[in-house]
Amino acid sequence: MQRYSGFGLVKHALSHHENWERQWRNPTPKKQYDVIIVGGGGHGLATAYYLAKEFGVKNVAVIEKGWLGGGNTARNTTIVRSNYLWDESAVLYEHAMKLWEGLSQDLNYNVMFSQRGVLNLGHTLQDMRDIQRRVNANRLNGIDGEVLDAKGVQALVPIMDCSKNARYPVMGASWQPRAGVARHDAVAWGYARGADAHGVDILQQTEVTGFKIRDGQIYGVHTNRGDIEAKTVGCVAAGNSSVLAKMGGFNLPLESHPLQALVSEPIKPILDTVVMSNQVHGYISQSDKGDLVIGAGIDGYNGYGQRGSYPTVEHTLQAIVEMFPIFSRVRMNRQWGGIVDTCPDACPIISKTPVKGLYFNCGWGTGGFKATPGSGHVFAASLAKGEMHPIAEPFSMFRFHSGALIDEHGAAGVAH
Amino acid sequence: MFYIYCPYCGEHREEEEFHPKGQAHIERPKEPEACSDEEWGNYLFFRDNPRGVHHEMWVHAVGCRKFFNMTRHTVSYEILETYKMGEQPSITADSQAKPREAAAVSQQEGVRA
Amino acid sequence: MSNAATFDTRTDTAIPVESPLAYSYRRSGAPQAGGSSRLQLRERAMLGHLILRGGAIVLDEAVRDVLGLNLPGRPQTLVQDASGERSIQWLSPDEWLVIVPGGEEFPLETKLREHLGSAHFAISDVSGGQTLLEISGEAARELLMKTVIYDVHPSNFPVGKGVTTVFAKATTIIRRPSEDRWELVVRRSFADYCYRWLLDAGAEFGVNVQQ
Amino acid sequence: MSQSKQQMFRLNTGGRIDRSRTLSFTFNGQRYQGHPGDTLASALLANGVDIVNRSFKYSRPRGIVAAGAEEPNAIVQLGSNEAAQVPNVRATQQALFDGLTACSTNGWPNVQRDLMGLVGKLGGQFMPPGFYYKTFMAPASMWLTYEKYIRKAAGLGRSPMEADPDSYDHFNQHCDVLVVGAGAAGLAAALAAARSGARVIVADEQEEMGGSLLASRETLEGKPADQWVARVLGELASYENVTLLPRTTANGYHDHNFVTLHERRTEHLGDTAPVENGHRQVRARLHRVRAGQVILSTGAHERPLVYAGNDVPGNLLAGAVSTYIRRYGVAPGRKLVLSTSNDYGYRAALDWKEAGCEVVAIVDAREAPAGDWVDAARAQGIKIITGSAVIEAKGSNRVTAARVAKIDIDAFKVSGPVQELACDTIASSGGYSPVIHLASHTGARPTWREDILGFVPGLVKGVQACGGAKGTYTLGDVLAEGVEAGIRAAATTGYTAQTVSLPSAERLQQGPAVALFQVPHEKSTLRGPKQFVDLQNDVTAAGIELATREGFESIEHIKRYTAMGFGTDQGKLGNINGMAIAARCLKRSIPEVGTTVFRPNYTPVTFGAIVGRHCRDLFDPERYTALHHWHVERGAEFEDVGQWKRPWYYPQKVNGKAETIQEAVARECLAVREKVGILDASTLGKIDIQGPDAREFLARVYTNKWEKLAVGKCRYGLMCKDDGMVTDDGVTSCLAENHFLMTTTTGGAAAILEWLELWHQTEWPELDVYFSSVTDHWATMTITGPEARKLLAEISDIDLDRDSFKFMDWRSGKVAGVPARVFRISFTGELTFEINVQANYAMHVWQTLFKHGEKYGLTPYGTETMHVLRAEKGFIIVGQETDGSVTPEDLGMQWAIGYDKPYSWIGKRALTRSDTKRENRKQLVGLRPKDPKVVLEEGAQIVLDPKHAIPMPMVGHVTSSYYSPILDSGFALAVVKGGHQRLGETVYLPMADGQTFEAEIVSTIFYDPKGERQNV
Repeated sequence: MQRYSGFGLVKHALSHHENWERQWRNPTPKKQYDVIIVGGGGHGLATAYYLAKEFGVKNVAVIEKGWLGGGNTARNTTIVRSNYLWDESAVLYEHAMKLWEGLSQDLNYNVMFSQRGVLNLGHTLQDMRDIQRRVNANRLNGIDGEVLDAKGVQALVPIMDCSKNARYPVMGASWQPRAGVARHDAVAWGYARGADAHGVDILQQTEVTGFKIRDGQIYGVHTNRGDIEAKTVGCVAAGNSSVLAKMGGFNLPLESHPLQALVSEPIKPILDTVVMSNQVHGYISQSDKGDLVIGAGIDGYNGYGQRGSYPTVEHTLQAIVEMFPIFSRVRMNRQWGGIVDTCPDACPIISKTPVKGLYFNCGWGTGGFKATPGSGHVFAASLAKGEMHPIAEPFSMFRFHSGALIDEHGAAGVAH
Repeated sequence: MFYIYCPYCGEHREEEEFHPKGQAHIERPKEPEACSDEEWGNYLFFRDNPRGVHHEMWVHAVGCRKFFNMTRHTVSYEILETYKMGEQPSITADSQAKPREAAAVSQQEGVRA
Repeated sequence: MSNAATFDTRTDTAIPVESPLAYSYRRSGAPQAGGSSRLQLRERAMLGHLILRGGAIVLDEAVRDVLGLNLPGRPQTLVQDASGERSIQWLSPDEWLVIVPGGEEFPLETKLREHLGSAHFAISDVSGGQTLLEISGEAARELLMKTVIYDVHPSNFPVGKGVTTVFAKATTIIRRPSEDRWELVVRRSFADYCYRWLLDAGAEFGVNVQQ
Repeated sequence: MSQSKQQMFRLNTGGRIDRSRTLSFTFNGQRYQGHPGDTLASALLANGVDIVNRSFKYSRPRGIVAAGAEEPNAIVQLGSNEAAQVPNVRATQQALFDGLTACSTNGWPNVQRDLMGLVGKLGGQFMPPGFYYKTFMAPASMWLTYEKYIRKAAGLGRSPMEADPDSYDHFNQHCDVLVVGAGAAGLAAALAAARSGARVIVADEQEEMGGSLLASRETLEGKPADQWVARVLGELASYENVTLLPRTTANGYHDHNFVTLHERRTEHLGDTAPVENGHRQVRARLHRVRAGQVILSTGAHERPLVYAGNDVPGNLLAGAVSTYIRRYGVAPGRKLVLSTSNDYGYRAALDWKEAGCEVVAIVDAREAPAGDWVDAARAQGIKIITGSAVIEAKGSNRVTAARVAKIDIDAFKVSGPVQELACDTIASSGGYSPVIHLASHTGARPTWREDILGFVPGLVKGVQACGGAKGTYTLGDVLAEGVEAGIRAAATTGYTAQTVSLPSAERLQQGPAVALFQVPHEKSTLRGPKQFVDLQNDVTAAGIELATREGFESIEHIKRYTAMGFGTDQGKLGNINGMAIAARCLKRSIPEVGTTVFRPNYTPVTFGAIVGRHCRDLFDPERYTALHHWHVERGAEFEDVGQWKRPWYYPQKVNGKAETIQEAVARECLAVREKVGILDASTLGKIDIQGPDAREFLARVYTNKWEKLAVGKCRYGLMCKDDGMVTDDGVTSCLAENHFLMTTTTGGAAAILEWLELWHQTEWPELDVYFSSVTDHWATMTITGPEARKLLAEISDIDLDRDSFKFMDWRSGKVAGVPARVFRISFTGELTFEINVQANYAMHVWQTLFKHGEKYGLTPYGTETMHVLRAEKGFIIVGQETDGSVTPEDLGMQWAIGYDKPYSWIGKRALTRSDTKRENRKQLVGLRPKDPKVVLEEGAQIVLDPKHAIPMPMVGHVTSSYYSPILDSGFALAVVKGGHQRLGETVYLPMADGQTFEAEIVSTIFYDPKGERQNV
């Protein structure tokens, strides 16, 4: 792999950039792999990367029906945080956070992980109770965070309306300094380049049309480019997980919903932190290009169209202008939608399935991007060993039979 | 944004008047006590979530407050039909070809201010 | 008898009452745009509001005999008596809103219950829970277009129609009893919000509030 | 040219501007003049302002290239004062008004001499696409520092720092036919549809309707085309069924023909909305249109050619040159070289010549151009260089010359000697790209048409395109298509439209265009001078080639890697050229490389317009009880509960100083425990339930039993979802055998009513029962405390005797002369009467209570005191003690569970799942801090071993915690793993400040455990 560095850049510049290598190959599918990952988004590519790099499984294919990193990885609002309420999710997201902190160096690809901090605002007494509960739990779980009062919030974000005459005055917030944002596309590309360098075949424009299952054990997949064999198949297909599950002959406790986001025109830097609010329901950060990156809510109906309904955008911008009245004359440039696979308890599924050798990693809802490294890492470990990694254990799909749900709605109430 | 024909109000209304209520035709087991944990979990949580023709329940929350069913394509978002609670869909993933047009016409082209 | 409790919440002794907009008048005032006004706003408070629930067949005869009005079976229809003082409006296939002059609601409920006997139906008195706002003036329709998502164009909203729809971020019933008059039925707890919205959205037309 | 204040590039005649009036404006601190009818862009050109901005990445000087929405460079900051600032205004779409103040968004110290420009010049080659990803990685700790400097370069304009003085509106529109774009096609379509009587809305983004016809050299019926425009607009305006919306951009096309139109009502008048008879006008209006049929007559954007130095000021689109001359009476230069691949481009040269300026040459990529306009040019004696193209523009702050050479398009190389032609303007035309943006918002994929070298919209049901938007460019055909579309649209929505007689257009001979996108240069793309594709994001042909070399093969990858098309112009000029270049590099066809998907908005929309009136006081409804006014006058502090404003506590002035919340709550608590307090409980949800099966229904939705509840009695009920988790609670009273009044939590009211309807309508339609909300009908006043009975007795005719009116009874009678239902239930543990009267009487009853209450020390209390009192009694608050993961058994409320009820009520089955049967589930307990002075923090986590290393195992958390004035100690409710078995055990609460509190697990009931006080 061609190493990237400032010096290298200068060298290439002097040779007119004519000698840059491909960041990943465009291989033709082999007949057989040890592990097939279905889904070439961030999570799938990360899984393949760690399989090859950390767990010595190098004969791996990532099968992507479109172009890699083209799903939610390319459509999210790039927020990374680990201040989750319940132990199970806190451990999972903090595992991811620790990997984020060394990711650019590990991948030799700058994913621009920028720990500018995340504020979760509280506007009601119950909001504040929930915030205190979460921050206390985070602290005892070794996750950074503190509870701020309205003054503390105002000090961090001077342009926000923290006055008492707001409809829902800001009473305080939880503040996780280590949280922040990352460059979403770079994450997919960095993992793809890394995985490819370790010998992983990334098969784009390749669509899985069915599974090859014999007496309850998977042994391959049908694709539009022919059959490919593998005794271990991991599906990391986000919004399309239910469609794949159907091919495996079972249902998942999932609904795929449109999740919308939007950006303003680029404006001069004015907002350094990420601000999120459940109560007025909006969240916002500013990218390095200057766009205000704004997340809208989930649309309540099932949708695979990567489009949502307009009122969701209206309500979100109302929330933003309520929090930041000075943005009223800023202009919205672009809006788009992703397909988020949501679980009833707002927690993911990282699990074995009724089919032996077939694993699913899905149900991340609105929280997938921030978990990318951790999700990939624990899923890779599970696929490599054939046994679920301890961190993944609680996220079995069968918790919906036993009732052992991990209800993060409180913490995940707002789309992010 | 959807334009939804309410089978009880007998006219198209804006999506903002409605709430989606998830997959349609999910019946509560008659004998819950006889269900295994697995069966009960499937009833509570497991869903079809198809990419394509989907039968879902909606409620005309800001309107007649009636629940009803809708057959909708989850990619094109085209509403193929709406029908009252207790009725069965005339359009399904399989039997889609012909009636689809007809229904689509009544739902879409027929829109008149 | 339907074996439900009836309860006359009104008293004839002179007790001071406060309409749902009483606080709003104190807080936001009652603007008088005078001559330049293209918009009139008027609360018709203290009317009798009843929610009627049951099958159309069950209720129709009773309503005709007791109220002298045909129960509107067609969705979105509003029927009034000659004076316009009494009206009955379709809300859903088994739900109607009856509005009568204040004080008439309890006798009406009693008569209806007698007439309906043991049939399955329900009558709920909601007179204290909602109020009626009248909007008139040449800018009335423009104001409504700023406010409700429903199509208020005459071709879609003729006289004698009434619908429940979205009013800004609240829910209201909107009715068209006559060519030049619109009615909003708003819930008491939302009344101040609706009032402030109407004043704000109507400002450019010049609003006259009649008390 | 800074001294040129007299519009030296303004032509003496022509154009649609009003030369009789002069407007003055300021750009970058310089005062200039223009005329009504000008855009800021045309006025700047008239004054010879070449450099309007600096480019985003390389800080290169940039000038105006286009005349409309596709302009990538002329992005300016508008606003004469702080509150009026508007970032990123497109000068080509901003009408000039007197006093307009604008400046460039980039450039330091100024746009003329920009120091960053040096960085761009020198560092340009060190900033290929994706260079961020390849650098700034070491050391890891430094990224935030690097980023701080990277961010300095971010952004175009700036946000205002003051609140917006303007207001905005929504307008809910419904129509049969929405026509987007009022050019030739749109007007023809509108005319046809309008005559049929259909409800028609015509929206056009420009200051004037008419589109290209306003500046066309073509004639209709032998007369200038704009005369036909005027006639048609006149007729349309006369129809009552037609709404004409100029200055209105269709920015988003959503499902089922829902289109949002952004109408700029005052932006042509000033930077803040003018005040008219006392009312500030609405600055912008967002029309939310539901259309039966949508006609997309949005025209086409001209495609520039990609050649070296094509970003130097003085490089313009050929069509823009014509527009500035014919519509604005401005010649954007003196000496023109035109580089074209088609006949249309020739019009610019003809217009230029007729404007009295010099056309140095027309450079045509075709070997043998032929057509009427070509002939016209020849006839005018204009030099035409064939088989060639401008391969490079010379000059830095303004074009000084064009380097022209023969090119071999298929071999992609320069095939002849290069000649240099001195000029100050280069116009280029690579043909047209239909404006397909709106169509692709719907998710419909556009399709590539080789014959017109462009994408045409893929269409969904209920929409049709016509004219340029469909790839039809000949005026006669455009008009015909428009009429046809109009008739079809009207017919589909139920109207019969007769055909419209079309004005006769000249039939011009045109030669075929050649497919030319990137122009070859003597040097390779990577080694040669920069050829810009996306001017706003500084994306070059070399950048795209590099991306493809690095393995970015899908157009979506290329766009993201290079940022092509992500600017505020969304790649209107560049995207197709970019695709063509990628296709060349990948040796594929353009459709193989992939179509681009445009997203809303077509052009940017002010946040305020999308927000409309839903801001400030009207952001969200505030729900008030009938007693709100009293609470306000009493100086209550309010708590937001759902949308309700509830009194939180009533601070009193104690010798001039307002009480703290602690002081006020302590006073209120003691008043209730020792005398009598009063609470406005009107916000509780109330549902009137009638029908013979009402009782059975209650038994199914509540966890407890209802069959024996007698008329006149009340009962507390707990509600679960079918997953067994508690979702609501409240008291339900039996009013009559078939008649119940259910109360719900304040926040849950609406949801619970829908919940009941859901089960009735979908699962149990056979049950004869009806539900109606009566929440707002009743005002509820809770008087509670030892003196409650005495107080009520003074003003009520109800027999309040403890034995005839028992705890959990209700009675009706008069209170303060008003018919009332009185419920003897208690949420405080004290003797309590809940008085319900029709809301209109509430204020009278409340005030009468106070008249009589003074001698009993009647004290109003708010939700905070209510919480303390109920917690002292161990009463839960759903949503505080519960969080969606708590069962009735976890709460220790087995007494409220009817295990043996015949029907398997909602939630029952779930309680026996393996996880809900678990021993060590978190269970509700009381906590008594070892130190009575300590009030534990709500949300504090509970551990058994505070010495345990992080991560420290947690067994639960505090759900409610208060200081109890009556017990003079802190106390709390909490959920603890296996808590019901741990009574008496000590637990620990390690806090953020390092101290750890000790507490004992105790019963949840802290006060009056026997419940005697409520029975006095």
